[in-house]
Amino acid sequence: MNLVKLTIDNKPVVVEQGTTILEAAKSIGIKIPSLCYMKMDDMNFENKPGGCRVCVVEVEGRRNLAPACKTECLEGMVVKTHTVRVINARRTVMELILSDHPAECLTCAKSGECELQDLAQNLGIREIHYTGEQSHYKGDRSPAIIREMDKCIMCRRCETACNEVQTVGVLSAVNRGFESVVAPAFEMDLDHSVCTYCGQCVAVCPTGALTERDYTWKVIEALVDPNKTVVVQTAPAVRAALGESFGMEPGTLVTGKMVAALRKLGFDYVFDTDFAADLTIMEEGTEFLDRLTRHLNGDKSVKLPILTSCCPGWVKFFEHQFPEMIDIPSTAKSPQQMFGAIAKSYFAKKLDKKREDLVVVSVMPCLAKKYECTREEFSVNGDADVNVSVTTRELAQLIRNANIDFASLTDEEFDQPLGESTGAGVIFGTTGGVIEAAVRSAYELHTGKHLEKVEFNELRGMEGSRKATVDFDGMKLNIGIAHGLGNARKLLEDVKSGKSDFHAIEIMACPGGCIGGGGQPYHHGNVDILKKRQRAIYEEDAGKPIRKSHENPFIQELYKEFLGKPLSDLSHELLHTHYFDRKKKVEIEE
Amino acid sequence: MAKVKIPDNKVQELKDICKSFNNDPGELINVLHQAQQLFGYLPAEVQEIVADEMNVSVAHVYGVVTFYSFFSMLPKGKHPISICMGTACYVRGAEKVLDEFKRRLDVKVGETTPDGKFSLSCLRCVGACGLAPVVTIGERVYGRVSPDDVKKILDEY
Amino acid sequence: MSNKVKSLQDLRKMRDELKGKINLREKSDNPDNLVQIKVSMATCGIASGARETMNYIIDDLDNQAIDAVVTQTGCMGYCYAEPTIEVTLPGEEPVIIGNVDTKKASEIIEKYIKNGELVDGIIPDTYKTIDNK
Amino acid sequence: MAKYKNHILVCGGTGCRASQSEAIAANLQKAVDENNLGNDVQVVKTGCFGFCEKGPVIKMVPDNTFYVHVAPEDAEELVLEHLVKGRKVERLLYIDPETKAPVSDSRHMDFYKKQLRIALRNCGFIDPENIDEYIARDGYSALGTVLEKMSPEEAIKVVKDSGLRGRGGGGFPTGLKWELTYKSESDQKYVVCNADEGDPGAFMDRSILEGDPHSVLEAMAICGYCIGADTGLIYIRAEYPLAIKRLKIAIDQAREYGLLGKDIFGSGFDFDVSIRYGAGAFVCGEETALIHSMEGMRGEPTVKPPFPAQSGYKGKPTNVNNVETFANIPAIFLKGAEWFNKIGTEKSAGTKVFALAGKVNNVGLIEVPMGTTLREVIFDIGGGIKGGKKFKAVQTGGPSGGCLTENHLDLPIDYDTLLASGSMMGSGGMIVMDEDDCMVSVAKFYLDFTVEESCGKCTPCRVGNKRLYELLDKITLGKAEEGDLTLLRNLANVIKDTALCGLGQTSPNPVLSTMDNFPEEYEAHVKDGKCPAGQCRALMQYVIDQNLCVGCTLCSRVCPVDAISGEKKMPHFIDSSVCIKCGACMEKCKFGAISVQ
Repeated sequence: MNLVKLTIDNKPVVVEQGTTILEAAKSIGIKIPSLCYMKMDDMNFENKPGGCRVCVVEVEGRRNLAPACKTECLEGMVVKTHTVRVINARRTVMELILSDHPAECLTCAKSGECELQDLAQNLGIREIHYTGEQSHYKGDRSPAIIREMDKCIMCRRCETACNEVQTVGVLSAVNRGFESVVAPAFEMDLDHSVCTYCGQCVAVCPTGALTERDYTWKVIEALVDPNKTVVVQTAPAVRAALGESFGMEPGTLVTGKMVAALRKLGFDYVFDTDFAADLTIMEEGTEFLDRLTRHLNGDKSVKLPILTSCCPGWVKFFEHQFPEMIDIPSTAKSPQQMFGAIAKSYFAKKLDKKREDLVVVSVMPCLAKKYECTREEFSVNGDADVNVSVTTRELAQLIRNANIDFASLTDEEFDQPLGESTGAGVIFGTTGGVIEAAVRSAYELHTGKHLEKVEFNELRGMEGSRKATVDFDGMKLNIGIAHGLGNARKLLEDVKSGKSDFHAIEIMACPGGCIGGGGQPYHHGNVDILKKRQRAIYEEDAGKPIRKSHENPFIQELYKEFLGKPLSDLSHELLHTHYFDRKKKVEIEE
Repeated sequence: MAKVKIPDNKVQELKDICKSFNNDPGELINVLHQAQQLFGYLPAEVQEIVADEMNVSVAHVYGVVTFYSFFSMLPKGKHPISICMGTACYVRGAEKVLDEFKRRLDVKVGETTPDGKFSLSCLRCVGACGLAPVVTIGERVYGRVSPDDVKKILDEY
Repeated sequence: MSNKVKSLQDLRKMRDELKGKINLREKSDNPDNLVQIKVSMATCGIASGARETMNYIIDDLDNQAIDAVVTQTGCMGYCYAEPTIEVTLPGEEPVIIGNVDTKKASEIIEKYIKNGELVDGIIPDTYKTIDNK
Repeated sequence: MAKYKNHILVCGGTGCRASQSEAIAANLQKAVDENNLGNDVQVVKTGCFGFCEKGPVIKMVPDNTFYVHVAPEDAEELVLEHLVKGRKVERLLYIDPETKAPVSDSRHMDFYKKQLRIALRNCGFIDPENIDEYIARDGYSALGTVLEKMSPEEAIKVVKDSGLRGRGGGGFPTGLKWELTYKSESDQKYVVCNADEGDPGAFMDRSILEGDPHSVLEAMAICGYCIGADTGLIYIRAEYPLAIKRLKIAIDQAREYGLLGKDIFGSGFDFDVSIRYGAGAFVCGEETALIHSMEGMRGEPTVKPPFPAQSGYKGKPTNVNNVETFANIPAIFLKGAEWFNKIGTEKSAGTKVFALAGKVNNVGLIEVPMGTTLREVIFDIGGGIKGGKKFKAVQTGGPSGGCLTENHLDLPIDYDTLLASGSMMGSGGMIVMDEDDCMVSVAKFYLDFTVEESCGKCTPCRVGNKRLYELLDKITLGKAEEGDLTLLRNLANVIKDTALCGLGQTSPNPVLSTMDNFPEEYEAHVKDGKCPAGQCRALMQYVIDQNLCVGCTLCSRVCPVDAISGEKKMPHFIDSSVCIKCGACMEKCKFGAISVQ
């Protein structure tokens, strides 16, 4: 490997050839400000168009300033990162960006989390000398994502997330020059596009241009309505990240405090989506075993691999992009929707209430869940199984609104019966978790043997696409895992072309799985945060007394009292769904 | 956006165009050129078909269409008027000629008159600098145009 | 048939054959180094056979591979001596010669153009045309 | 083969075609046939003669008679008079602007006298649609010689020794570029010809492609051999239909002759060329943007390095040169590097083609040795300023260049002197301005262009140039404050220092150069609220001379905003706070009483 020696701000530094000035500077503690630049190792995410020009530095012998994020170190380079020329240029560039950005910080959804705001502070911008016409675009409010492109600074991160990481292809830079902006085709609303609402664009947007649709007010309204029983469910990944919103270290598990806070907020029942995750394993696992057995017995009408269907972003993705394959994914609903269906039937009956009297709120790390609960097939006579879905970030907002000092809360337990869960339900929050949970149960159900070691390390990790073979007492099961829709697409193409020999594939739309969901506290491109959240999830699993879904006593009770058995008629009615071909057809004149 | 329907046979022609370039996304611009020749402009439906055939996202196609000034999503008028705004024409008064066209037709640059007769656009240098300022209407080239000539020119159509 | 050029030699041969197509233009671009002949081709000139004279000159020069520019010009004002031609050798003053039929033309080429020997029938230059300015 | 005694060369460049040169050629042919001169006279449609000001132009060969402003109706007379009767048609001859006398022979026209045509050597000389005429002019023998007698290294050395620099703008040494691409190892490489001439007011590349397409093809093949590429791509503006047509014909003919395709000259070297279309984006003249555009994407530039020589089209080493650069290549091989290197100045060898336009008598396309002074170009070749007005400035380099003044007139033109004086060579646009041109407005015109053509990728160009334009607009509207000039300069400098690509980095040049060279004009706008050139409408004031006004009331009647008042038969007044400066009153006044101040 070749090394190059250079000096940055008079400090000598030796780096590998190919290192950028920005990285080299970072290695010796010099933080060159940057804006459009974002690089997430392991996530296949690299956005460095060199467009914002905030990171410019002076390189001796060079005519103009160099963008530190794109300029590779060369032997003997002399770099200055804070000369008058550099600072003036940087401030002027920043003023230019701000001159085309609404000064709405006080009321902006991103305020306090905004990278642009931070940068303006760091550069000491106190006045914008260059003023003029500002860009104005039509607002776009989809069920999950709000686009306020007046606030777009053309960093292109969302475009990279949407096209390169997720390969969804909704967004593109459109128009040219001052008029350029990132938008869906024909500048239509996201509603009319193939958007999966995975929210990765929101997760990486440095400004308030892309934010989630905020439903906190709907929650507050429900909570104060005396005629409503308000039930909340919290997804596994939420507890591993919520603490960050209150200044805690990433990876801090706050399950108990979260339950306490929800109770303080006034929810009548604080339940756990993990319970529904265990239920999902029962249904999906049984469906898998059924398909597997029939397949092994030579039934040609059965297709393998089975694909998981817990992730609504992923579901919408294949409905748009692979409509010819909609019979492959499991028909099991996602845990959120299973929870809603059970809450409004089984649990409502227990309470002796009509389903309309119940309001089911979900707290999700996800934006697609906001969309999922609006899907028509998930409501009965116009009453949605899940009424409102809010993100981890919105929950933090609700907690702050209610003047709750989160850090000082004493841990509390979930309510029963829908609050009990196993370690298998918890790990749904990370890539590899759903399939591991399924394997834990399927193994015992299929082989009739007791599974000693429940950790399947071969299924864990952060690589975007993984494969593993699990030994089912002599039968080798080939398992594929993909997180990030771009990786999913590759696996799916293989399945489509018959190149795949997988029996089951787990897919999660977001890099890292739900822990990296679009509704989580902003990670600002730091992959370490995701890894810490993942660790926290596995930690919670390890600490659970029961770690296999089928051993959850409340799940067993649910089947005994209500559903009968997995894949029963009632299960089918409440817990399974079907998919739609969403490929857009061009109207053709007869 | 008004919905435009395209006749079936033209859809086939469009698909054939894509195929003639092996549906290679690298040939997108060449495909769009031919598509625009076929339809006169590039309505959303055309872009959707092209995207589908060439296996790229519609957003990408739209991003490309809106980047290049040669591509238009609006139908041109029966007589497309182009004012050369190259430097040579500019210093010889093209702007005043443009203003006069705008005034007489009551349209902005890039628009078509309500009756669909004329559309107005600017272009950069047709290379007839000796004739500056230059106006083209369809294939016809008018040289050394002054604002006073505008009425007379329009009356020819 | 195949027009394929298979070697540089091929190309050169082809070029030499094609040269004639644009020779006229090449020469006219650089006339000062060549023999220039103007043939007076007004009505009276043509009537006296100027066209034949001109054709003869062009062909003969060509056959002898003498690089020259032969142009036609208007009435030179020597109607009594038509056909009239003006011959300019490189670096020399123009010389006007009257009554040039094909025979005379041949003499001019052999004597004056090839060897610089003056011939009979030279008319003193008395006027200017716009070409001489 | 018919032995023609006369050739009539008809300019078939876009400019002359726009004024019916096609019909002229057709009528000439008809007249020739009617007079039974079919065997004696050949009518040839050539590429651009360069003398666009006087178009349509035709040239009679061999006597070199140059006819200007020819109309289709003139064809018969030209044939009868010039060819049949041997009399020049005096009314169509070029009139020398100084002596006012007609000039018959193009060699005696000042327009051509100081020119040296290398890149344009065949333009206006051969029929561009006929490969035979190109071959007759030694066409393809440079390629043959290189393939048969030279190694790629030797051939690259010739280009390096010639001192040829990129004619598209930057002036990067061509030989060096070839060498870099040659040295990049790859299984596949590409030669790209940049024919996306976007500079408004420059059209040399188009003229070369229209007038001499084979020279570009030949050069591309030579380049392919040198760098190890078997594929050439020409990226050409879709707005150049004629150039595209002639290129296609040329490619077909070259293929037919085996001069493109497999095993060229039996050397085992394969090379073929295809055409890609631009779609109207100036930024695609930048090579990385051009490559993205050829890949079917938005033409946004990327940060260099990597250079195309390392990673270009489809990620493969790619050599990009512009049309004019390529057009020089065959001549260099035919006549030798030393010959070329001796032409021009020490660091800028050879010639440069300029599109001379604006307020100059002879608008057109010219080619002069590097080192020719601006004065020679503007006053000798260009014939001086139109209408006897006073020379004020000359803009070179298009939107990337700057405005030079009287003081620069004796500057020998080459890459370095232009750069040193705040302008640049660019692709060779040269726009002459006179006393009526307002320098702030000129800067604004170019910024308007840059704003429209900015790709929008980087902040300084996307927002910065917009703000620069807005500041200039404010100045021309008389709304600027004193501090604005400082802001303007700072912004221009920062854009130059921070923009991503060449378009952005050079876009402030028109502003900076006019600010440097005409500071008093900016100050007049800002401090005195006056436009010295009288071009900025907002700063004009219409005034009625009280002594001349007879009170006819005509002016007050035409005034659309009732800004003029006064009793009948008494001098009138214009209320300047109401006046919209439409000028209608001045036009109507029969007594010359209204003037602009």
